[in-house]
Amino acid sequence: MKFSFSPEQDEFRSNLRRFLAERSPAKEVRRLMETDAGWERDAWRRINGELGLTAVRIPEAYGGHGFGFGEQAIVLEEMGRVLLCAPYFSSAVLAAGAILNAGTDAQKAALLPGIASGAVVATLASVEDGGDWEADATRLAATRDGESWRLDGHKSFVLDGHSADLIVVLAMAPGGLSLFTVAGAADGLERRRLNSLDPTRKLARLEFRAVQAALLGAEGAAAGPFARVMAEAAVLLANEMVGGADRLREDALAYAMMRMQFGRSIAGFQSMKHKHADMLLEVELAKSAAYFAAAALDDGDGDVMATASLAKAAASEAYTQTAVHAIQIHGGIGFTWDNDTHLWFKRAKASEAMFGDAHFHRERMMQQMMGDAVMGAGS
Amino acid sequence: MKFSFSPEQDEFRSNLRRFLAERSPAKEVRRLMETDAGWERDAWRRINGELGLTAVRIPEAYGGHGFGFGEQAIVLEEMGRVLLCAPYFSSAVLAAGAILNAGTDAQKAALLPGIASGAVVATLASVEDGGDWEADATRLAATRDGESWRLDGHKSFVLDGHSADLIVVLAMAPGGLSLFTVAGAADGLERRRLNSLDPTRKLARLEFRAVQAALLGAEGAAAGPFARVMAEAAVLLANEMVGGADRLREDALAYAMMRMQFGRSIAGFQSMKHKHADMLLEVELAKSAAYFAAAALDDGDGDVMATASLAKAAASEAYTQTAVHAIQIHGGIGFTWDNDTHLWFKRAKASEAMFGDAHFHRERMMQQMMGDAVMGAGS
Amino acid sequence: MNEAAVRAEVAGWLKANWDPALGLVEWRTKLAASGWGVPHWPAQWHGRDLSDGLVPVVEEEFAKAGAIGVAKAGIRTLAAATILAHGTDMQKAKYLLRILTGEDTWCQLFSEPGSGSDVAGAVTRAEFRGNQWVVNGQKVWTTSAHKAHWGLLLARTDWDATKHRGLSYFIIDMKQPGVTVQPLRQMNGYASFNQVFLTDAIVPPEEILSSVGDGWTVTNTTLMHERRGADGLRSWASGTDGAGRAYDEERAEIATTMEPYRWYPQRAGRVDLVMPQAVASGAIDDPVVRQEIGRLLVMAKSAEWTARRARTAKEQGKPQGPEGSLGKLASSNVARMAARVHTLIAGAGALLAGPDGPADGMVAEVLLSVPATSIAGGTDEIQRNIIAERVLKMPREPSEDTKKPFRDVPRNTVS
Amino acid sequence: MNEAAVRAEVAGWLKANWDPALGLVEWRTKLAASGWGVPHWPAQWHGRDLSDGLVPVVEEEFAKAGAIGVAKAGIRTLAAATILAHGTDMQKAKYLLRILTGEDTWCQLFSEPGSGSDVAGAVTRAEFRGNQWVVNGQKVWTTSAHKAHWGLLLARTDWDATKHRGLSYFIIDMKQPGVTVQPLRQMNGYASFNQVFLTDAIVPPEEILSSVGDGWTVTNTTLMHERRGADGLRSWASGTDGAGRAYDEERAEIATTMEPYRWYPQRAGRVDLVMPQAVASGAIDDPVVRQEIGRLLVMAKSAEWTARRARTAKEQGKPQGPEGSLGKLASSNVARMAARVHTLIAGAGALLAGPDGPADGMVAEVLLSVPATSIAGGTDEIQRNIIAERVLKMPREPSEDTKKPFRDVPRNTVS
Repeated sequence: MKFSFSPEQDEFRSNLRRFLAERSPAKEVRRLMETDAGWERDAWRRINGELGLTAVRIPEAYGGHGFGFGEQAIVLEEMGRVLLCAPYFSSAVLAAGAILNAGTDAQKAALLPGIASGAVVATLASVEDGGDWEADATRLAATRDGESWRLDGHKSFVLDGHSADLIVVLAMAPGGLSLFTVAGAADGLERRRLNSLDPTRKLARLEFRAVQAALLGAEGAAAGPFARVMAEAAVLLANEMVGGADRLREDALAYAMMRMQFGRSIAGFQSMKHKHADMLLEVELAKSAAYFAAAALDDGDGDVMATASLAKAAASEAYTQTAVHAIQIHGGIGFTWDNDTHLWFKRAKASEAMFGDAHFHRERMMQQMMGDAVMGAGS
Repeated sequence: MKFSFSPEQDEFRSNLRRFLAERSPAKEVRRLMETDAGWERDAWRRINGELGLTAVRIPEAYGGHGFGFGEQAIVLEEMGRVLLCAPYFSSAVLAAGAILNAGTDAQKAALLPGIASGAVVATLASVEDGGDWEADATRLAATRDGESWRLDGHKSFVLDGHSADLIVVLAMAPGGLSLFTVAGAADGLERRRLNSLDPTRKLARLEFRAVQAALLGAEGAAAGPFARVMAEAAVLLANEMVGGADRLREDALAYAMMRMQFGRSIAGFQSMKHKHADMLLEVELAKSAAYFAAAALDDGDGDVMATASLAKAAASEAYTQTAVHAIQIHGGIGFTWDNDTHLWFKRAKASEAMFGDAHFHRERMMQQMMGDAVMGAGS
Repeated sequence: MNEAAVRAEVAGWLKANWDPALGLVEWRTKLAASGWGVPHWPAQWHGRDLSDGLVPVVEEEFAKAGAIGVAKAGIRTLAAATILAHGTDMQKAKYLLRILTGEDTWCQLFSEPGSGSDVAGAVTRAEFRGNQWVVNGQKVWTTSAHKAHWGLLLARTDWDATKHRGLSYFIIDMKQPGVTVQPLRQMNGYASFNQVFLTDAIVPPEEILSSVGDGWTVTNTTLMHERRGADGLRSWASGTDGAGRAYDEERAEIATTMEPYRWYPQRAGRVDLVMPQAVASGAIDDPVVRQEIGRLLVMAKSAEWTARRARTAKEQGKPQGPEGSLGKLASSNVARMAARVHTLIAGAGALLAGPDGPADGMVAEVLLSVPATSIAGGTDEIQRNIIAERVLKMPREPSEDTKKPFRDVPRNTVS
Repeated sequence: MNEAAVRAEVAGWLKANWDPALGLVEWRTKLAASGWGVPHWPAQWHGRDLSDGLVPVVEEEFAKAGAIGVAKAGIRTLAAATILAHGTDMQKAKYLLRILTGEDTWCQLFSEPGSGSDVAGAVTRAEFRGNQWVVNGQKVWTTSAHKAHWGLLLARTDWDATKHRGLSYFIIDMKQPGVTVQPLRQMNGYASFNQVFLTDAIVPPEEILSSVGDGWTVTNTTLMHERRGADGLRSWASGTDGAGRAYDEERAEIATTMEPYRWYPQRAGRVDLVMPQAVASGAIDDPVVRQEIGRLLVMAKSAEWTARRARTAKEQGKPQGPEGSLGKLASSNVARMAARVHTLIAGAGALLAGPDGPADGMVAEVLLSVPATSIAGGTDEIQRNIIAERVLKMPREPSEDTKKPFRDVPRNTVS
């Protein structure tokens, strides 16, 4: 298990940080979050053209760079720091992950190069109105329609679902849980943007009425690959979250150092110092969990599902807690719209809920671990 | 609902505080906690002779003073402040409560005067080895034996169970859950003192082998009275606990004011000030809940079961948390045997578990409240 | 006058005079003339020199008769109390009656971008030029400034004096060219407050309260009344439920005055919504959710009972115990925990706001409003300092800014 | 010397000399003479001037051969490092060899009842009378003082100097009449520490380390080594598993040295016991219990991985990141949470201790030992100050006691 980044990885991160700081200042985030899509194809193309970030973890055979989760975790941590408004998570994590885990070689060869180049923006639609993250809550029905398939039902909480070119859909087929691909512009697909708490990340509700779809992989074989994609998503989101949390912490520290009250820097008040020490501790611990979980994905660890849930639970608590503290440290100004803190606060709250909250992931982690404990109890 | 103490109650409290401060200094607590019984009959008689505390809530018809839970709550809060080593809770709360709630008039007339005068020390044995506080976990069996009854089984976690003269026992009779009285010296009753975490309050395990017992009240009618006694015990223990917590808080404050480090009183450090403010808040909130619950018992409020659980849950968190802080504020010296803080710490931990912990009582409170919420949900 | 006599006289006067068909100002002008609108005020100034203890008696009679009282919205009463304590007769004559009738509205210009918790650190400057005061600076967190006729202004008049001695207190005309009011949008989308930019704004010399350099004393009078009356605004906001022109006008007045406070229930955490939401979503079936709700309700109920305990003790004339100073910090803890519990109950629903979100967006509004509770009106940290120093008598922080000329005190150069 | 050469030479020397049948002191005397026991020490003083980087190579060869090293228990190595840095040749000759052979044991006399977190506030006084130092005062939290031959003593020699300049550092003979050692019983029943009363205890003039008034510098050398080696004691405590007189004597030595640390696993919260206890009691079936265990494991694992992250970065020669300073505070949080979770799992069992209690009393021991974690070796508050000031570069607390003569500094009159 790796516990430190290589010099190459460190350099990749620092280049990326410079690049993203330039391309995605708060002003740009505010501009994009007011748009309907929440991102712009031109800016997205430029980012991908220059650094090829969507290609990072896609194998070279499919037009990618063939790096691991370690590298993609760096990408997400840095994107989380700047709240980059782009369909990266939906396309390069969720959709690419689903295709890599579930698709046939031919499907990978057909679908991944477009995602790798950024030309195609894809996403994954899995959860439905109830907001139940478990695959067995899937009700959207897939029925065979000659050579093709048709989908009927709905999906919700779909990341960039109203703007994606391609949608991977989790559905219940006669043979069991299956994945399908659907064109964003398909007939019978009605897409409605939802009013998301976090304006920097758009969600959509999709209504499927006899929508033509292509089966991804084998019918009834989606449960395993889907669970794996959700674990990957939890880990990568955790890395994005610790990036955001660390940025918030740094900004709150800088503010405290600069702000004077009662004739002194408020950073000199002991309660402020202790709060910052606690924030650092919480964020660094969550970082370790996020890094470890990414390394576990690369190393193919057996208990990667438990580790993924652990990382997501740690990041959820740390990010929200840091955001609450960051506003408090800024005082009244931190509660205003013009101050940037609330942008991260909202991302923190939304990320906490996305793919299951800390409560959900702690339970999931415990279910994974309980087998071991039963065996270990006698010792 | 009363929200403040009357002038008479305030005076009763201040007399009692003076009296107990004199009779139960830490030195005396340390002396008694090293004895096997944990209390001494002489000291107990003196306390009762002078102030008649065991008689407080027993009706005048049965040799008591006929005051309410409000007054008994004051007694317990003050006893909790000084960690009085005496069988007051077992005798005047548990046993007297069981007899008052379950006994016939004749049984009350026979049993209560002895308890009221302090001549008879009684207790209640309800829970068994599993430590399950729910009445339906009762396994100890009662069988009819001519005019009398015999008990077979065991009880555990019995307050002063090895030293009490009279034991009220919860048992399963053919007709259902029933209460019985047993002499402490009865044949077939084997009493063993347990090693209690809190040395100031002794517990015992009782083994019953064909022990002669008298039915208290009617066969199979104990569930209601027992539930009521447990609610009373929760409320009165909560009052005892807030007394202990407040005392700990005051002592920790006095220590901080006196202790110098780095050339100044440690009470001047902001983190110390904030900790004390938080402690005050937590203790005062728990006090309000304890006072309110005692008043609710007197007023016969309908939701008294929920309120009792609320008060116990609040007191559990507040007392333990205050004890943890108090040791921390004292620093190394607070971790030593010779410093008195650990005596309250141990009482806090034990009281947290006694009659169900905060987790148990929160669930119980929610179960009580849920009916209302279902009805109120539509509004 | 004893209670019975007061009761009889008020009842008689109301019987003779109260008429819901009157216009609100007309009725209140009459009321102010009678002295029954503010009976504890001096007889010389619209009152009757009645002891504070008898005021509830008068209010009871008003309630019985369904009669409307004098205008009472927040800043207005602070202005009146401050003017009564420190104003000249000319100021009292000019302002008090129009405060009571509701014709004039007021705002408070204390907080600045550079001094939030530290009100006495104000750097808005008032300079005496020619024959008037010229004011420059910026104020924030001003409720209803865009509607106010008059402002209570704290400004620095002497930079060589120490921090607290260099301040003066003015009444400023808000409807003048030098005063620009801008709404201050919050993270929850509301704009309950304003920023006020003062650019060569003018204050005539007779509009100072007390004397030059005595502004901190006057400010404390205002703040003391603000602390005491923290609850007044909300209880008053219930209005009177009746038919008649006066009632209609009062309801309109309340609606306008309460507009900035629309999100206040959400910032308090909406504990009342927790159980209904948990039941509606089915989350109540999860024992973990029940524990967290239980934890919240234990705290919220204990806080409520603590407030009642403090109130009862006060009514009984007992000295204030520690329980009386804890309300703000307790509310802040309750609100924060409520937000966490709402998040837990909402699950994926916490991702959505507005009509798409749980409880028609109310849950999202709670999540985005609660952070204000631990900041507004004194941060949690300031509250803890106050509890530690005033209630527990712990040592004060050594002051680093109160002994030297204010111009030498380090302060924020950016806001 | 390069790695291969070192490896070859050590292996050769061990092959020729290591013999488990030797007495421990006999073997270590030989070892010290060879320089391989402390190869990074100066050649003049039992070492070989080897670079620190090559020490692990030597240790690996010892491990391969199963050979026992020099004595390494806690205070002993701190004494050696301090004497090496500040001692005279006479002191080095007198003490170093007997430290390495294990013949002498040591203790540290820094903390006092009146100065826990504030070591430099020591008020134990050393006065030069006639031709020797006479020491009076009280020290606390002294591990193994009752067994120690020598003590590292911090005492005040000048009350007119400032706090840090009035201190001197001595080596004191613990086996003299002026030194009384009393065990200090803890709330968990153990007595791991001692109080040491110094009543006209004598220190000859040649037993000062560095010079009069330079004690704080010397103290910092000791403390720096203590911080660095915090882990050493426990890892060393595993001992060597073999047959032979030297092995037997080493195991006895370890048992004696480790005696005061018997409850340390409990004070760390025994996270390892949580799952087995929950499974054994059936509490694992309660979703609320699972949440709380989950919460604990998330924190404990994250803390463990943070420590590994810091270690790996250090091994790679990277500058220390913030993650390196967080271990103590993290452990403290983990321990506290573990105690809460153990209580929850135990239910009524938390009422009992000893053989009657859960896990044969181990759970009770956890509950009564955990409070030490956030105090011993620097309280949580001190750790937060250190993190804020050293890692985050936040302003230091204004010092109120370091600039004036120490006799004018307010301090505790009672302990």
